[in-house]
Amino acid sequence: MTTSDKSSSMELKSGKNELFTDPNPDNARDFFKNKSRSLKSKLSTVENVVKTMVNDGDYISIGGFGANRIPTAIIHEIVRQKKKNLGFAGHTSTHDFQVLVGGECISKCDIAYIVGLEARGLSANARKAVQSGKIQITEWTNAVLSWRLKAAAMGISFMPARSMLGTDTFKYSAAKEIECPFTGQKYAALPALYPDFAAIHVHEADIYGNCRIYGASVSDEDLAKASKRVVITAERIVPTESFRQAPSSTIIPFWCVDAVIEVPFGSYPGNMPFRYYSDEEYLMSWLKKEKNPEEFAEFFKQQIYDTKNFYEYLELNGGIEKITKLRAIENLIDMGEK
Amino acid sequence: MTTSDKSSSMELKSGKNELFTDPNPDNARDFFKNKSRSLKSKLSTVENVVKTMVNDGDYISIGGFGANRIPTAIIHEIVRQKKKNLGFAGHTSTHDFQVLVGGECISKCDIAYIVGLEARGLSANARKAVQSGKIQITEWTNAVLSWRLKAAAMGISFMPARSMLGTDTFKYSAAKEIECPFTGQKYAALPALYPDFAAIHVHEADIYGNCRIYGASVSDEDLAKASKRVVITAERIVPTESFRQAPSSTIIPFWCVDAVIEVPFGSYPGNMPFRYYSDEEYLMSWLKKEKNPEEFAEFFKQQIYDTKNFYEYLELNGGIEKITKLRAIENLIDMGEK
Amino acid sequence: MTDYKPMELMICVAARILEDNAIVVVGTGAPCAAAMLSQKTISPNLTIMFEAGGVAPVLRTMPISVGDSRTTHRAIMTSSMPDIMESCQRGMVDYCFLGGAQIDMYGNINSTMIGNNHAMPKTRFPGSGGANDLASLCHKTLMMTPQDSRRFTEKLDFLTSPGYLTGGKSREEAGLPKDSGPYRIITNMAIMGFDEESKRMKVLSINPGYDRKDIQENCGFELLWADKITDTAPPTEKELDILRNVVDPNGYIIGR
Amino acid sequence: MTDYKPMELMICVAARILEDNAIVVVGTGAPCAAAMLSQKTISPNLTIMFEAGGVAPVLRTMPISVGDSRTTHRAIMTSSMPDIMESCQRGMVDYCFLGGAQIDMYGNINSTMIGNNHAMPKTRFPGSGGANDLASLCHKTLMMTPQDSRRFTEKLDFLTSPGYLTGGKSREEAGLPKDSGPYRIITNMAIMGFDEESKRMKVLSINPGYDRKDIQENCGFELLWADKITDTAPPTEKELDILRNVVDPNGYIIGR
Repeated sequence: MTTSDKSSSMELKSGKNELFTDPNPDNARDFFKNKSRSLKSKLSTVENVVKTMVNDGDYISIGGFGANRIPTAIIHEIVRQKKKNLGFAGHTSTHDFQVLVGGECISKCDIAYIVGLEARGLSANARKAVQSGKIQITEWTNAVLSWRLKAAAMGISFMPARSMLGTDTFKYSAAKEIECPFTGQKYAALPALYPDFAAIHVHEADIYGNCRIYGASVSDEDLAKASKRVVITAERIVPTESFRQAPSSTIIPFWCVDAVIEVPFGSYPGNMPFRYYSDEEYLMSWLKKEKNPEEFAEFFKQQIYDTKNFYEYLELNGGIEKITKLRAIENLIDMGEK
Repeated sequence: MTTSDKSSSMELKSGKNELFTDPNPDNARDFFKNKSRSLKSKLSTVENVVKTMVNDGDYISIGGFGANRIPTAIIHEIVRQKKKNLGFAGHTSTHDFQVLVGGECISKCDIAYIVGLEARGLSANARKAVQSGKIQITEWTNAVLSWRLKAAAMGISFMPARSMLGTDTFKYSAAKEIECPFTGQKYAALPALYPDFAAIHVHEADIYGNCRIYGASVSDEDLAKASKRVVITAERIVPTESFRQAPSSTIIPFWCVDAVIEVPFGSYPGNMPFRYYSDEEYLMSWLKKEKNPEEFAEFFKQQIYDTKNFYEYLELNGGIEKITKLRAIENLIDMGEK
Repeated sequence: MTDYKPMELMICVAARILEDNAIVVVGTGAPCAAAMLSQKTISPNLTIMFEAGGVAPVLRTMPISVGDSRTTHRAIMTSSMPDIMESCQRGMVDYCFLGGAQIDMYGNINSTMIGNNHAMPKTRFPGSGGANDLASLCHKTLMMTPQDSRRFTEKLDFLTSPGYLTGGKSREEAGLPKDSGPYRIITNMAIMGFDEESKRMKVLSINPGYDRKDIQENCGFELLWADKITDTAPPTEKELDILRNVVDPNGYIIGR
Repeated sequence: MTDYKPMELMICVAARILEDNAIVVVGTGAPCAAAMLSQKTISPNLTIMFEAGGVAPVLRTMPISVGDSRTTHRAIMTSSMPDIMESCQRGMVDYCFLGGAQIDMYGNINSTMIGNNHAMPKTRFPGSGGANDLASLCHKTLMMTPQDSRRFTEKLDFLTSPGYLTGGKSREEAGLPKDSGPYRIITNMAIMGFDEESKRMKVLSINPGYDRKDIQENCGFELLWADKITDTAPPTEKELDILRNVVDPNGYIIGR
């Protein structure tokens, strides 16, 4: 690499923690070459998707941000089917991560934000998992994980960025310093992140996997492209015609997607922007129960292992009546109950 | 830079042509730090925008693709005001480039595609300008110019890509080969492109510069971010409320934009997706006239120098009646005239 | 046998290569006609993309521009140039089409200039546009071209878009994606592929009315020959009917 | 003079720093309250962004998450995390807020862990999230924090987000953007800035009820002092009224 004179004397550092995934774009191309591009119905079931698309040891990533627009049904089913030794992309994952930690599914984590629940406080379980060394971690940041996905989506093995430089976050990452061949500017080179499996919850999808999202997309268009296997859960399955009528609104095209499932209220207990708010009582009670391991084990069993599927889980927590209330909160509507 | 053993013996090449713009992100940050973020009306006039925002010697870039969704009014006014020695980003610019070449405004060009008019044929004038050496050129490709803009939009001085490697296109570019610090993979490093000025035509904008585009966005969201000064011409000025009602459809936010002008039918003689088709007769007659310099000079004078503004130009070429026909062609409607 | 023009044959041959459920990036003209014909014959679920951002449109009429509104008519998605090109770079795009003024034995293509002074070329052509990107990044590059010994040349004046560069492993060594490169060159006389090892152009199939001598005489470099050379099947009645009456009823492409 | 809580003072001080027509990225809690207060007092056209993608929303109620629907309520645009972070990296974002368990004299912040074994920390905190990015990329970083000598420490257990690193020119030499870094540290006792040359923390203004001794005693490293130290103006009636009745009527932030 051509380096400018002024900087050629500086030493370029490397993060010392493990890189959990292969950034090689030719290996990814080998996979994508054979990924189906067919315009066939991809409708499936939660059970079947997790059975056939998630393997022990896979590296997975969950769409949305925090407890917003999360594919809860898939996350629960990964726990129910006792998937183990998963790698995980922790870019502001909160409730989703805590469910998976409750099920002891995760053994490696690219970590940016997984211990907290934002304004709600910290997760005792997530904290314990990290503090005990049970989960092997490599440090990154939110933007860096999104750029690592973007590099993969672009088909390149790294992306330069100005985050992490000079910090311990860099030191415990797997990034490497590089210099710009034009300016000598130092960058953190971020290795492309190609997850084995991604689950994304969207507002609307068709049977082929074309998707629309309303509100912040977070990193989900890049996640859908970067991931080898992608399942979409959707609030509503809509006709393909609706995409052809408004093609500018399509955010994920069908050839990125391997399976589609209609899961109404599928982000519960999280927030679904413009549809229903998060169930704050539920999330706070979850956090509270985490502080008492026995109580939590019983609660977790009741909520996940003892519910057959997401419908039973919704019913257990208040069903349509609860969702109706959360819809009113979302839309800042006073329901006249006072 | 850490290089893998297998590749460290290979020589890394550099393109030998001139890099017309500064890729340094700190210099760009100095500019962007002081760029106005205020939510004030930015309505202006074509004449005033070109007078105050375009300087001789500036590097400019035009939105859209080919003769589709182009800001014709601004392009004409640049010619009328006799701006000189402009640098130009030629990523499939066709009619827009040929107008500027007709006005002898351009002296440097990052070239990917400017000589042809796609299925319509080649431009004699554009060809002559390049063959004569009058315009200094550096070779790139369409994707590479879009990635150079993306690097600038991202605030980094280069982007790795797998285009151009091994070719004369690379040799006559200003790219540099680099190696991935993780895989040893060779890439073309593409220097960030920060234009001084960009003009983009959109379907809808508000008075602050928030924009919506229907159909292919080409590179325009990145162009709006990468450019120091941005003017938007819009088919329609719409209330800001319409953006707040559908914020997922905003493609360019107000703080990227310095001026806004309502220019109905503003892409004429080009195509405006979902609104009106290109005037193929006009474009073909332009190409034909280019073959005869005297005839072209007269035509160019009549069309541009002798028209006071874009309204006069539209009237000269058929006004509302012509546009109505082009709307029917766009929408594949038989107007019953047969 | 129905009478047909060379361009009609080339389009039919290209259309047969594009298998169902593949993704192809096309431009205007013959490649677009080939993709449309393929959709209407063997590959109803062929996904067509345009580099300006049009994805899976319903092509009712032929686009004039890679970015005009025909490329997004009833599209599944309207996207951006970087998005399309990144899909190619990621390995999701199977086919692309290239054109050019010169091609060499390794499938390298010149669409930039004739002459030996880049700053003042004798003749300037459109240049790369997105051609270099597509040739670099898609899995399989196709070309339809009339064949003559000036166009099929020993040495390009300018290497715009990469084929197999200097042959052998040179393409991969330059950093280009493995498992990519020129796949078929479709001329009025023959269909060529490329030798697995040397990466030199190799005749696979001979079009009706031509023989080995014609093909070699109209090529400026020495061609290789497949062990078994097949006869190119002429256009069928059905192909010609759809091509002439549905794909290009105005004869924009096939009328030339 | 109206009675007020330390948190209320800190929010008012932060709100006064955010000038009109600036862009600020905020999270949940006090920073969001400060930005909302600023909009409702001196800076009606302050643009507020959230790192998950919310741009210029009308904040009717306080978000619980940086990505929840309050951050996009009547927003001008809903975007993505890379888009927001790239705007920061490009230099379009003026202010951000950080929090943390430890801060040192150069404004470096630890929000990751306590202990000396990264693989098995004594206490794990939330970590960077987007904090390292914002601290690296925005022009001016603000922090609101209670002040004590454990939190204001000589040596961080972990440097999560960059301040001026080891002072002097070290931040720029590490590759971080010039003209960026910690701008103001707002505590219950004082407002600190940073020395131009050494980049060490420097007291600029003392809050009502505190003196130099309090401030130094509640700081684990030696503070610098500006030539002219001002008195921090207490919250005005108007500020408190808006903060208590409009911004945070439920006391989520200021009630603590």
